[in-house]
Amino acid sequence: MDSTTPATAGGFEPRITAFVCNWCTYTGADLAGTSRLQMASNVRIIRLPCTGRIDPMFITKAFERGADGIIVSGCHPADCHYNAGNYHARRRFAIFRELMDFLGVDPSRITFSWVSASEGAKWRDVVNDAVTRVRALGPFTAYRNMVVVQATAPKSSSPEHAGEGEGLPMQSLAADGVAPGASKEVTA
Amino acid sequence: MNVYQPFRVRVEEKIAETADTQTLKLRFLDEDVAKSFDFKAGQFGEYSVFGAGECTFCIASSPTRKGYIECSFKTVGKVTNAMRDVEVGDVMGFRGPYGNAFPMEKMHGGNVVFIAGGIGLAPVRCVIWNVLDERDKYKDVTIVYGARTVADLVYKRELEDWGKRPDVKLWTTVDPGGETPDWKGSVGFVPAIVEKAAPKADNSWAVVCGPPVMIKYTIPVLKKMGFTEDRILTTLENRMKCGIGKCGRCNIGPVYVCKDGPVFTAQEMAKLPNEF
Amino acid sequence: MSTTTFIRTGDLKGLVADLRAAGVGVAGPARTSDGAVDYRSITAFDDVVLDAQPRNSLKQFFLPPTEPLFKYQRKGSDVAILEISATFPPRVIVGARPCDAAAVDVLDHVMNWDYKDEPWFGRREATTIVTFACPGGDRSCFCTAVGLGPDATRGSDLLLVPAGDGYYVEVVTEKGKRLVDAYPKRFGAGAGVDATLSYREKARASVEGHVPARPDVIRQWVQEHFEDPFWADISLRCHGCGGCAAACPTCHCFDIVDEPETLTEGTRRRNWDTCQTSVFTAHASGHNPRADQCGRCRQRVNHKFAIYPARFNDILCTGCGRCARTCPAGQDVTEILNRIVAMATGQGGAA
Amino acid sequence: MTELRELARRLLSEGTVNAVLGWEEGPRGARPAFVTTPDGADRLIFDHRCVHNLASYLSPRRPHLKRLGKVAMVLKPCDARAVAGLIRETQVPRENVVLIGVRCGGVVTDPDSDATLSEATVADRCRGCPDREGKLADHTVGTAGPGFPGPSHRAQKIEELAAKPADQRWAFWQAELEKCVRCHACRQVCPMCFCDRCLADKTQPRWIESSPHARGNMAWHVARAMHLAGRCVDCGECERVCPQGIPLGLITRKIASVVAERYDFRPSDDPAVPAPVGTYRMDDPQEFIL
Repeated sequence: MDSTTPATAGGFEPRITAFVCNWCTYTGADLAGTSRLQMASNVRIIRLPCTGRIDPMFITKAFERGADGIIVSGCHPADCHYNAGNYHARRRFAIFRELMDFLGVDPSRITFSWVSASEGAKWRDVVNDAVTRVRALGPFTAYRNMVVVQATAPKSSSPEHAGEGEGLPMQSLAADGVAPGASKEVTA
Repeated sequence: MNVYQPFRVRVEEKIAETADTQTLKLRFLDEDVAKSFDFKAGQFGEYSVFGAGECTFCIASSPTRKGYIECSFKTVGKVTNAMRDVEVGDVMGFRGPYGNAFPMEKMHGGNVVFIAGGIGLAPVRCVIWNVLDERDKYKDVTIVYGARTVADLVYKRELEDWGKRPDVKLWTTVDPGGETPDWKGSVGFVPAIVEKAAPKADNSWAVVCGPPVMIKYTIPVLKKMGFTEDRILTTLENRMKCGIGKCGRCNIGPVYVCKDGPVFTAQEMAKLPNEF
Repeated sequence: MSTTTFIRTGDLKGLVADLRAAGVGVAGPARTSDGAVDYRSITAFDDVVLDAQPRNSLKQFFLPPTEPLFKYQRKGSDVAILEISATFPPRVIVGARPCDAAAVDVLDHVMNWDYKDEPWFGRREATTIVTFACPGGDRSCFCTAVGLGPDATRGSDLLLVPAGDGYYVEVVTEKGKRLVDAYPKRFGAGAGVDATLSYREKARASVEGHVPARPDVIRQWVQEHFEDPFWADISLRCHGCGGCAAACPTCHCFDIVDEPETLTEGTRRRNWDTCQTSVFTAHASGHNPRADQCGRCRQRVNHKFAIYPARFNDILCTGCGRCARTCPAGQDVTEILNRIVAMATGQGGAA
Repeated sequence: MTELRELARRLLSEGTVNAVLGWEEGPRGARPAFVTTPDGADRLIFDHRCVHNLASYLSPRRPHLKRLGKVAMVLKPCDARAVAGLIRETQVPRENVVLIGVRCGGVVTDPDSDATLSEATVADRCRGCPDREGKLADHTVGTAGPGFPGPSHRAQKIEELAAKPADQRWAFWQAELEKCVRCHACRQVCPMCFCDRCLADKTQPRWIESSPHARGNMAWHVARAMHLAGRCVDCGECERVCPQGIPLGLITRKIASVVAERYDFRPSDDPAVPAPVGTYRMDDPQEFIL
């Protein structure tokens, strides 16, 4: 992933990371592919053994590194290869979703679904819906840009410094003329 | 440019010493730095893999060999794992040299005994090559090196070279049970082999480095032979971040390992509290 | 520098306005949204709150909790290093406390120990510290025990002491003089030093006697009692959080970490760190030379009152008392120092 | 107080325990005390300034406290929920600790406060607290005031925040989280943060950026909230100890209310009730899953 958001001539194209279970959704996505179903190409799939293996930290890390939206998908209830992984995941993500909402992250950036190995068409719909929704929300720069460091080009090339400029979104310090060095000041 | 910004170095050679120990040969990218870079035997540096972080090792090559540096490390943590994965041609970072050094000038005209265990040979190797490259400045050179098993011996090719030299007395040993059928060296713990090697203590210096337990049992042996504590030298390591006395991490009691060390005499060591 | 002058309160307000108009950043102790007082950026002198010790210290103005050291960019096997500027816009801190100003000066030693820490000194040089003599502290204050006082000038460029309808001004440094010279209309004749004496005495009386002014006794005892059961005793209540170190104006230990932002680029940063956590000294191998809280509590006292004095002939503590105020478990540095002095002088032992 | 001291003295002199964990008068108000001799029992106090949740000291990640040997702990009814949590999650064997319950009618927020306990000064978590004594205790001493009615200010603040548009909540938390300097006091003092090695200290991989910038702080507080889901006993220690004044209790309490609504779990002093995250029901609601 590079730091810029893929932009096509048509405008913003969201980048979506999908964390899927190996047994159901991954196979279902595979089926969608082999069935030549048409769907948005914005999704990068990360295959995991089970939805029970998907730590909420995977999602924050994906947002950190540039994802605009997330899909978490696995086996339907009662279908888990490990019997109960999806039940545990269900509780965990119910809480996680409420937490993100409370912190101000639009929950519609995160899609949860059960897609079985035979549901290629459902996977297509989940992907297309997620892409449409996130495209409407726009890039999630607010998350990854919580830290922006400005640096100069490699030495030799430029004697001019752009300033330390930790462009923290909340800081009004640079405007105040206070060195960004004190950017941890409370500006609330 | 601030003091925390490293020089860029290119990996020129990558040698697997043992299953979990590597040596990297690093050459400075900047010609001027390559020419002017100088260090003393025993000094250390901060090696970095960009994206993984920095790690502290002694410089394992000799200051008599210019233009490059080498480091040997065991893969244990995040940075050393990343260092294991670098490829020849990759660019890494290096800051240094930092810390004090072995008193090479003082050792001129004396006998030198090198005693090392496991990866502890890395800092000693720097001094060994320094001595061997200026061989006429020193008298008898004895090397006692041990590892747990034959497979754990590092710098095997150099051990072979040193063993062939008439002006070096080399003892290699492995712990009992660690020998292979064709092992020609000794079998036994390092302190016992030092006793067997019986280097003379008169006008001699001992350079000791290895696991704490080896050092603990070797120093009494040396003292019994007549080595005085101020002529037994060792090099310590502690967790460091800055390497230049600021980050406050490497204190052992009042001592900053990065500034007062890493080289200490047994006399200085005896005064340190048990915090390393 | 021993010049003195005077500034009326109205002119002080005007000075802050002048500075801001000139594009100079101004910071001072001001109220935060949660009701506390922090040193923070201010827009007018009226924001300044002088009757409470700020919750944070001045440390973060010179050593921010996190700061980038440089950025790196990979291109294939090659890596480019992108520098971060060490030049900083000018700023004035108005309303510093003497203990906080002194702390910055204390830290200059280590920040310049053989290697000059450019970001630190870049900010130091860009910053003028206008200190207000302290009105007096609470029972955790002990600046007089470490060679300072409520009207100490150390680390300050100007020291202001309330007198009459304004402030008696001691010009402490060249930098302070430059500030006075730049705004000559704001400074002028007024009450003399005599008018400040009762203020100073009252303030001093409020902090004196909380800890005996015996730094040498403390230093010697700490140096000689590395293994004393006292350390285990005081460490019992310690949670091993870094609250004390975060609040401390002189705790300066830091970590250096790489933070990848993408697969090819990232930032090397330095972040505040604290000797109170177990990971501070833990080796990657799992070995930890400072294995339990006992050693960590000792390290903090040792570093401040023995290691730093032995190295730089200066105490790494300005007696601000923040660690005692912030400790969630009631660990109190004045109590620790009092017990050490008592033990050293044979007037008591580890309770 | 006499009853408490007498009991502590007896437990120590009879050798039932090696140490009693309670409160004492420190230089800045009430603070945790570790009494190891029968005579030391006279140091013990209990009043409305004893705000600390001493269950933190039972957490197994405090090796320096292990050498005290068997301990008795003085606990408020709310602390009993934390001890029950530690027992529930097999961090503390019940038989390893003697619990001296103190009856409690509420505490203030600041252990150094000279305020008397009143509607105006009572700690927010005590508003609406139904428990006057902990059922988990082996001994129960003292008398309790009537307690204080709810709802808590925090519950109101959570509702206010939840009613705002998402971008305003985002801005609110950005401003708060940016203050965090990652001293980890919230973690260290939390009785339910009992991991031997915290996720935030792990480097391979580093899930949580260790730098105290808003992004790293966000990851840390998300992880903390998730790990405390179904564990948090709402003792408010994290918020009390935060040197930056971040309202951490809003997050943990919000999650606690989610867990209560969805899974009918409220922290109690009954260790036999299973932890809600770590168990499941086949018919858990899943309205958010496509």
